[in-house]
Amino acid sequence: MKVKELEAIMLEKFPDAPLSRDETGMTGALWSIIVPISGIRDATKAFWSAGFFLESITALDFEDTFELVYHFNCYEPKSRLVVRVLCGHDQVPPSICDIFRGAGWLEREVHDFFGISFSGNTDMRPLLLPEDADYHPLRKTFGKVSAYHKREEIYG
Amino acid sequence: MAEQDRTEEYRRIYSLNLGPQHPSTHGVLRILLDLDGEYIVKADPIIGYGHRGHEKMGENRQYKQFLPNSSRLDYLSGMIFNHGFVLAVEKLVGIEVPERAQYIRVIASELNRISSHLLWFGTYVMDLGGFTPFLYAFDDREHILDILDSVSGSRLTYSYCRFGGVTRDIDRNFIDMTRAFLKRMESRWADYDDLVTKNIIFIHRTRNVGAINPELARQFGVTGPNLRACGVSFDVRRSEPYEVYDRLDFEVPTGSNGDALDRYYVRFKEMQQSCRIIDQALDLLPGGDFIAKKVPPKLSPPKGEVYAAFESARGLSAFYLVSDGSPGPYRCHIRVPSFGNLNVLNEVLPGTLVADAISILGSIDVVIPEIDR
Amino acid sequence: MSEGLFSWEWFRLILGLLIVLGFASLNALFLVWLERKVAGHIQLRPGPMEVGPHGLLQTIMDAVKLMGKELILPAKADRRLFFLAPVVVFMPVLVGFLVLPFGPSIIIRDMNLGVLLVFAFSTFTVLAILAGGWASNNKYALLGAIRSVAQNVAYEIPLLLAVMSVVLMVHSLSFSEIVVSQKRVWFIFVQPLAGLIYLISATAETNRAPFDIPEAESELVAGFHTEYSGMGFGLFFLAEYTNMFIVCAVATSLFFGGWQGPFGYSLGIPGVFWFLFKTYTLVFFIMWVRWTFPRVRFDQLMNFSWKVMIPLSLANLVVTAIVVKFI
Amino acid sequence: MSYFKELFYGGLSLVEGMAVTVRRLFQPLVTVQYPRKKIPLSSAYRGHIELKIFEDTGTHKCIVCLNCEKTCPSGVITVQGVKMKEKGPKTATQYVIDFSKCSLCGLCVEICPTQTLQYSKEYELVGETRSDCVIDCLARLAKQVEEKKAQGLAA
Repeated sequence: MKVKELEAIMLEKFPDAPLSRDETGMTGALWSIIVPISGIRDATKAFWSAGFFLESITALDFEDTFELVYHFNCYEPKSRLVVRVLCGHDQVPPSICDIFRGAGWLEREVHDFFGISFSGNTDMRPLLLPEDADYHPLRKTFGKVSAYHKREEIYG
Repeated sequence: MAEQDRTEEYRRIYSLNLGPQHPSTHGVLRILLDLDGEYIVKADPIIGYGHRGHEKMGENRQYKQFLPNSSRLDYLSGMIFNHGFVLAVEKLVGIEVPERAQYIRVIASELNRISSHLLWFGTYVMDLGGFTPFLYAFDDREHILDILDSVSGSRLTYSYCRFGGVTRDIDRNFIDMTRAFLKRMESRWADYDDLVTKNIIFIHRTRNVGAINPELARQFGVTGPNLRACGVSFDVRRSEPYEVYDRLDFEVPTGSNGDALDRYYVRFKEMQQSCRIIDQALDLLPGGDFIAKKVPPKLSPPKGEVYAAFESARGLSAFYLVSDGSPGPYRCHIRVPSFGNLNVLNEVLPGTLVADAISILGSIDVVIPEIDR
Repeated sequence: MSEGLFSWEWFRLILGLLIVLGFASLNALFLVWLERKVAGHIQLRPGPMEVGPHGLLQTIMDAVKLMGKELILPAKADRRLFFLAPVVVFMPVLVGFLVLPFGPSIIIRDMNLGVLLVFAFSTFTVLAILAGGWASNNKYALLGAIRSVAQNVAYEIPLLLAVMSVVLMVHSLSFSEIVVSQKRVWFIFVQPLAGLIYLISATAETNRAPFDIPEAESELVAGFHTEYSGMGFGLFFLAEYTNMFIVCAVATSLFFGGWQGPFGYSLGIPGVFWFLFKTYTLVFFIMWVRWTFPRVRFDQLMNFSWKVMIPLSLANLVVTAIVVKFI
Repeated sequence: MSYFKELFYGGLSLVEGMAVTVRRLFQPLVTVQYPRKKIPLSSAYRGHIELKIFEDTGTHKCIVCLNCEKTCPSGVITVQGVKMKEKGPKTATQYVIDFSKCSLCGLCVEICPTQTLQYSKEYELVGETRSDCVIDCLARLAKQVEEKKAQGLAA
């Protein structure tokens, strides 16, 4: 039920955001939505008030853009939902660490690995990397890399 | 020190480095504590000492080459993570797993879960100062390691699962050993109850210590036994059953207060439930292949992404793989349960005693290499 | 008794001290071995097995190893206090041996204030622990030392109150008189509560589990002796075990009939063996406790002392006083 | 009253705990004094890899296809070989593994087309330098063949 409600809320908030349902269950999520970079806080607030918890934040590095992937999950019923944010290589997305306090560390981790800073998260010390690390190892420009694609090459 | 530095504040609060080398930090975890006497004012867990770059390694390897890595994330539930990784890849490539293999994996995973919880049980009581239950638990755990060794050939980092099945079929010997182990554990639970669960000192050390409420758990994404101790019945094996878990009858034990004692109870009951699952799975074990026949040695998955969640001994874990069609993932993200579970310490520790900090840290059951990845 | 420097009394005292010095160290080494054996067998493992028959020489080798180790002085530590503390902790322990009644005639100096002397000197241990913890310039050590002081202050009271009830019954502070007066019935049967309180407080006094919070290894690394190495650590270690022996020996004399057999029947066994047998049994009991229970938390430890032990021992003392007065 | 009740039941719980530990005092030990006594290895035990001796040829069947070298996640294996005959497979002249990097996943054993790789039962692998971890499988095989021959002569 929550899923339907949230879907309505999302579509209302972001009318032209592409929402893709997953019938195969491959992605483990019921649907995923790409929201504009400024809308992530609104979307997150909706998830928080619907009783969801934040499962993970991660990022993907594409040639043209970063993609932030937020996995939200709910205790009951099974309903994992995904919110994506396309964030240019020089853009700074807003932090959601005041909505989900656990997001603070997750954002720090993303900052470690990809160099994406989050505005509003005051604690941006390296989390997993050494204190003086000035490199971002999961960027496709760091170290040994097998491929560097544009986003549409994968999502078609 | 200069006299002007000695303000009132300076004299009252002092900081203590708990770790990275400390008997009770379970790996290389450092917690920077600000103390007022023995009371904690502020806690700041500092992690990353064991960062090995598993995610980067995943991007540079073929899918099957990541198999040994998966056991090394959470080395205490290596089988479960191994299992989870092959689940993700099978989902991505679309491999049908024979039923027998599914049962074998479930049995192995549950054995691994018991061994992980037993180790936690032992080390937790040791954190509280009781040394003997630690060795009793290790004695029991040794039996599990022997069982898993007899089929996977390894005692800790199993690499037992393969895409489409497992490396080796289980035999009569394995089943007999497992049955004997289940029988042995029945009498051990009573001993553990007498020695630890009912012990007044233990109860006083854990009751109302480090309580996490469901709201806080949701804020920080706490999962696993820590979440269930708050009274939320959430288990991936139940909510999105993988393999044959939907055919097996088991309870998801929950607590009510979310304190250390409840976390203890939940894990304790979970071990008993795992025994039940193994017992049923052994009864239901069908014949057939232990590995799918038609799995190409070099996988070529379609483009796309896959997110496979599974319940490790510590909570909701997941592999998030993005494929670009090549034999290796474009992005390999690992959602680890201890990450959120440890993060909550920031909120739970202030206001408690140093001795409680040890008790809480132990009861949350973090595996640091899993967080550091 | 003749006067003068080379009197029999002096000779006896010096000889006694020498014997005590030898006995105390050997006894402590034996107790360490016993502890490891007890721990081992409780935990289904054999304990030390390699050096000597059943590892009997293991602790001697350990002591030799400790003596060969470098004494490390932490930066900015208080040098004098740091090296003084292990010495201070060991000295009063030796004095305690002077008044212990090993047998009817095997007592180095039978003082009429023997009981007081033992307890007076045993408080020195706290001073040494505090000095050692403070001088180490280590926060863990300091925390351990502070805990130790608070704990000892709290547990000295019920300990002495429990002993007082025995003293009230005998009207003497001399060990041999207390022992002799238990010829028929041991005081543990007359004063079971005092005996229990004494044992619990003694465990706390000697910083043994489950009251080992000053050195709580899973919280404070090693507590007050975190920074000690080599023989500095060794002396703390020896003192701990010798202390344990002394409190058990005192318990034997006060509650378990000292050198006498049960109900006055010695069964032809010399008194000293009875005494040692009882003492080691108590030592075993304390070890058994250590390897069974988790550690109590500091505030619970204090609560237990102030809310349970002290009221109970006071009540016991008052009842004893009334009974002694009117019967 | 609850004060005394808790004291009593608390004390009782402690006694119960002590009963558990004292029972263990009289149970048989579970320790195996390792270097003096050894427990049998499980049949599935995975030691480092070695070359199998085949009955029909009396030696290994490595054809230097380099599948193991390519599939190894950590680059443990180095194989070199030469063509013995004009037509036909190569024969290995060098098969070296660096055990210090090996994670014992067994991918090489599974992928070998001639099944000439197997796990050894070696577990006492101690070395003082890193080079002690480098194992020359061909030399090892030659030694095993010698031993087998000696056994065959003795029998």
